[in-house]
Amino acid sequence: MNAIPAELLHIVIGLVAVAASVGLIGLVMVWVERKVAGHIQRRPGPFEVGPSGVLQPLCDALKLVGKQLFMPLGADPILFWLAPVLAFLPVLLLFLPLPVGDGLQALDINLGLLLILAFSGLAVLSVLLAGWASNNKYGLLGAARGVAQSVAYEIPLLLSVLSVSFVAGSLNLATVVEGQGTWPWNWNIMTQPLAFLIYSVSAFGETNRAPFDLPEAESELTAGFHTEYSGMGFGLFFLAEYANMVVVCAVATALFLGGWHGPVLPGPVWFVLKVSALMLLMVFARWTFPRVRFDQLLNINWKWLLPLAVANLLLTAFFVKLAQFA
Amino acid sequence: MEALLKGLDILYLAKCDAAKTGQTWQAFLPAGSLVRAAERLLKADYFIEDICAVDCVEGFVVVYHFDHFEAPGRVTLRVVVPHAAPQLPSIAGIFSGAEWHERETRDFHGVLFTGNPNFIPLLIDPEMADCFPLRKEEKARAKAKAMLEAGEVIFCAPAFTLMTPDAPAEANEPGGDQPATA
Amino acid sequence: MKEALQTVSDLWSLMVGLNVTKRYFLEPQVTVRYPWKEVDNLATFKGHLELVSSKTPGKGKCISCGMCAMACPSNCLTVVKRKAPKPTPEEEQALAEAKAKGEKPKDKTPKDPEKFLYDYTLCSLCGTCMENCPVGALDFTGSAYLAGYTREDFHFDLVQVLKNQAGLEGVDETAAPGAGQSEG
Amino acid sequence: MTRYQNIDHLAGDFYTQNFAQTAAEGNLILNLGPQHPSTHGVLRVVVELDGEYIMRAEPILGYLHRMHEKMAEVKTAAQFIPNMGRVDYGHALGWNWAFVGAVEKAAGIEVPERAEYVRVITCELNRIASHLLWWGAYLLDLGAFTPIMYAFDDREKVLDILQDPTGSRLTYSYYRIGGVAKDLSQDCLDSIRAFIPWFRSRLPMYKDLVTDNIILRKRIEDIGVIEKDACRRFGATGPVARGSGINYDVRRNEPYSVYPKLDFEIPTSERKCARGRYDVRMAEMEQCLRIIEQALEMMPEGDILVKGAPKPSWKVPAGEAYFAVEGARGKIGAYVVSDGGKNIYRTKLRAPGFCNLSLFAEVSRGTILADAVAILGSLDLIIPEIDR
Repeated sequence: MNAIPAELLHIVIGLVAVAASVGLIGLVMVWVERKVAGHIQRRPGPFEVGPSGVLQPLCDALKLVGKQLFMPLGADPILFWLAPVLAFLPVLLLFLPLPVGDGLQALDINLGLLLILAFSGLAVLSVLLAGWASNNKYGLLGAARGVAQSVAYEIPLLLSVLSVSFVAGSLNLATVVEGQGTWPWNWNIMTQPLAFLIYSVSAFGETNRAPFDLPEAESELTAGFHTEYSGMGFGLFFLAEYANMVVVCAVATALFLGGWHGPVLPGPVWFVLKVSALMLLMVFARWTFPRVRFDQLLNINWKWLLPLAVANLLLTAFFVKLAQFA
Repeated sequence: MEALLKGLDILYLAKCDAAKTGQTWQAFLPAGSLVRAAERLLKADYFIEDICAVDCVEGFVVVYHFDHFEAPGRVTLRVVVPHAAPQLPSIAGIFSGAEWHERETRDFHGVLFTGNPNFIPLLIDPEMADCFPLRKEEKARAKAKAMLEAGEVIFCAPAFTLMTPDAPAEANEPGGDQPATA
Repeated sequence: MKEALQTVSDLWSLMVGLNVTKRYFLEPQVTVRYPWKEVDNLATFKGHLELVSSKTPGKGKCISCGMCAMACPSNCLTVVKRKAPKPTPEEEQALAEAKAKGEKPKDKTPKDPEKFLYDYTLCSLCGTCMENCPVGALDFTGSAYLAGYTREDFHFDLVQVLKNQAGLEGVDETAAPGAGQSEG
Repeated sequence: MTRYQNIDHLAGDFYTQNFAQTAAEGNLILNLGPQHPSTHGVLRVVVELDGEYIMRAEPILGYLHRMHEKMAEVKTAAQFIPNMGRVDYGHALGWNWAFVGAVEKAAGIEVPERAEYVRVITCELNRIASHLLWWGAYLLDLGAFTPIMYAFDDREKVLDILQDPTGSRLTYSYYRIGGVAKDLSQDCLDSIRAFIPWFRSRLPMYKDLVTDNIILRKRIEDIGVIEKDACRRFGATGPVARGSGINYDVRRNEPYSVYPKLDFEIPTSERKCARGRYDVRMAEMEQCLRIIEQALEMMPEGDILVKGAPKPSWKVPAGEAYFAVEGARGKIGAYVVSDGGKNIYRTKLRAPGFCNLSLFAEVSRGTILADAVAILGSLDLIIPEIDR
């Protein structure tokens, strides 16, 4: 009787914290991305609103909220508006099982990893609905690409994650983190470098980030699946993209980079630092590389990542079993 | 060039001074032998440069420019079509790039090319494609021989008088200067 | 084996690319933040036209010959010549005398233009007018920042512009006839 | 469909309907453009798609058509020069030269030697600017955002140099019949001399950032293969032809000006694909530097405009002339027919992009949409030049 309300309270507080932080992260990430892109391209990026333009994303968000929501002729009104909501809502759930610090976790369940993988799979549905419902040829092409890409890249992602959880013996992210140590050589990346590589590449594919941003490849498909969205419809897709980025980086940190472990500084700081470093890498990649072609994208997945991931998983399983016997 | 066009029904063939007008050969053809001439030029590895029309007193002089990648020297083929029925066979079947040039010529001068695979307006809005902006008014037209280089005549069909200098009596008419000879 | 090496070098090319962007990320920016700073190469820029001022402030070198207007490819210049001033009785008499002697009457009309209308919306800044001006009365300004709200903002009377520059706004130009002539 | 009124426009305009007539059942007709991020302005390509495969493509022109050839008939020769700067904003000086050269040829005007060198130097600088513009825009097509910023940063230097003699930064009208409008100042010469080694030092960065990048190489290799025969049939010239292994450059094969005196190479590539055209353009930038270097050394003192240069009211003597120059996109031709009247009787402008683009329908058949964009970009299209 006593235990259940405490659990519920934990989840509610967690949800509120997550919702607030997703919004904040979205705004911060927009600013960081634009600023980094600017500096890479030898220009200042936003600098007009607030010190160094930090308030620019807030203004943009206000502008997006204030814009007319526009639906094209012949679009399916229900699906059309369901899609952006569906893109954004699951992302909130993804944040729940993330262990930010020791014991700092919104939802401490032993299938946390599974929850993340399951709900991130919903993103593909929103892409499909958005492209289909907007009655736009570019949208349709983008949706078709998006589905094929997400479905394909989920598999190596899953396999690489699995091989880590084999080693840790748990699907709870907190347990996986606890299994690692303070120093880099105690992290899972040392035992599972291949899994980390596969995970990183798949993460680009899963989050539709350049160079794998084919569903929205603007030089081919103008804006792909969200061509017809204006105002907050587009804003939600945008926010979901950044939130997804945070999730994959946070999962990578927890699985491979020792999570909250680190010398001197408190755990959550280390966690945020590691996530930020990974996100910075993603931003850099976007502003450096050209986009791959669609068939190449699938080739990379089916011909390289998948066999490697399977091999890695089998080897890991073999060694784990061997260690058990020994 | 003589060998190249041998056996074809041509009206006028002349060697020109490239330094002066930028062309090495020129030939007037009847509309009937245009396609076969183009075929031979393609076989001789010529490439198409452009097609345009010049609105003269005698009709539209449709000018085809060809050049060669390995042995440069511009060859100009000309066909005169009457103002009343400006019609020509298309060479788009041989030089595929001619399709667009022919469509452009239709847009500007209203010269029709029969056999062009996609003969719709190219540069001008289809709703106003019948204005033919480069057609000149009757009195603004000049004589072809006054403007076009005569060159060093190799062959001239007896019935072909377009390029023969005017009789002295007519030489004084405005714009009827003696054409430059190479 | 060779293929494996190739793959590694291919992947390495991505790292090299990242290194380039990292380098520029750390380098100073090149943007000139416009309203606060301006670019420094406007000296050679051709902005809109203006009349070259003669030694008399507010007076141009222009002699209203109209060569520029004739040369202009886009007809954006209109030179309005001054009307001949109404001759005084003495002048009229002198004129009649001169005519009687068979001399050509001397034109007393001031040569500087009444108006020099310039439609900047049509101008292509080719410089043909300047090249054809016999007295070098036209020049480009270095102004790159001309802006306006309506089309009419770009229709100038260059004579008036010149006067404004010299701070002679509102000065009655007919008050000092012949000033332009003396400049020759 | 009673829910919607006024949906006639969904059937498409004249061109879409004409195109759709022959489309196979179940294929998707897609209009790329006239407003599309990778059609560089207002080109429109109607494609018939089966999945992402292009069954058929038809470029539709005319959205930027200004009838320059008619304008040439209502202006005198000297007055038409400003138009030439606006035909192709990428390589405006090439067009300046083509028209001016054709008129000079028709009138038999000899250009002073210094003017020829000034023309060579400015034209080659403009070519570098044009190639940089293409390079940045092409990578934007391929999804890389940063190179265009670096390219424009460098291009800015070229524009600064060209601004000195021409006064403009994009639509130059600098050449005159019989010479050029203004001599290169000492400042300008100094900055060109400084620019050459500086730009050479930039080229390795381009290679590191882009040319060597595996993603880029995979994107542009073996797509858009153009055979020599196709170049002949369509009249493709410039880097498109040279990327297909045809060693043809107007500067060498139909020499004009002082180019025969200069020592430079014509880069060609046997790859025939988009990579070949890419390589040719990148190599050409180096050759441009070489040409400029030599021209600076060899440039004599003297006039920059022939004595008694044609005034605006000057009439071109009766006759015809065809003059071609090597533009950044290929052979720019100007064909001038004059009856000795006030205005030129007929001016035909041969736009290299026009011929190069006509290849697209054939080359793009059977490729996927992303490749079509990569091919379109590799042809280096400047729409105002194609539509004229």
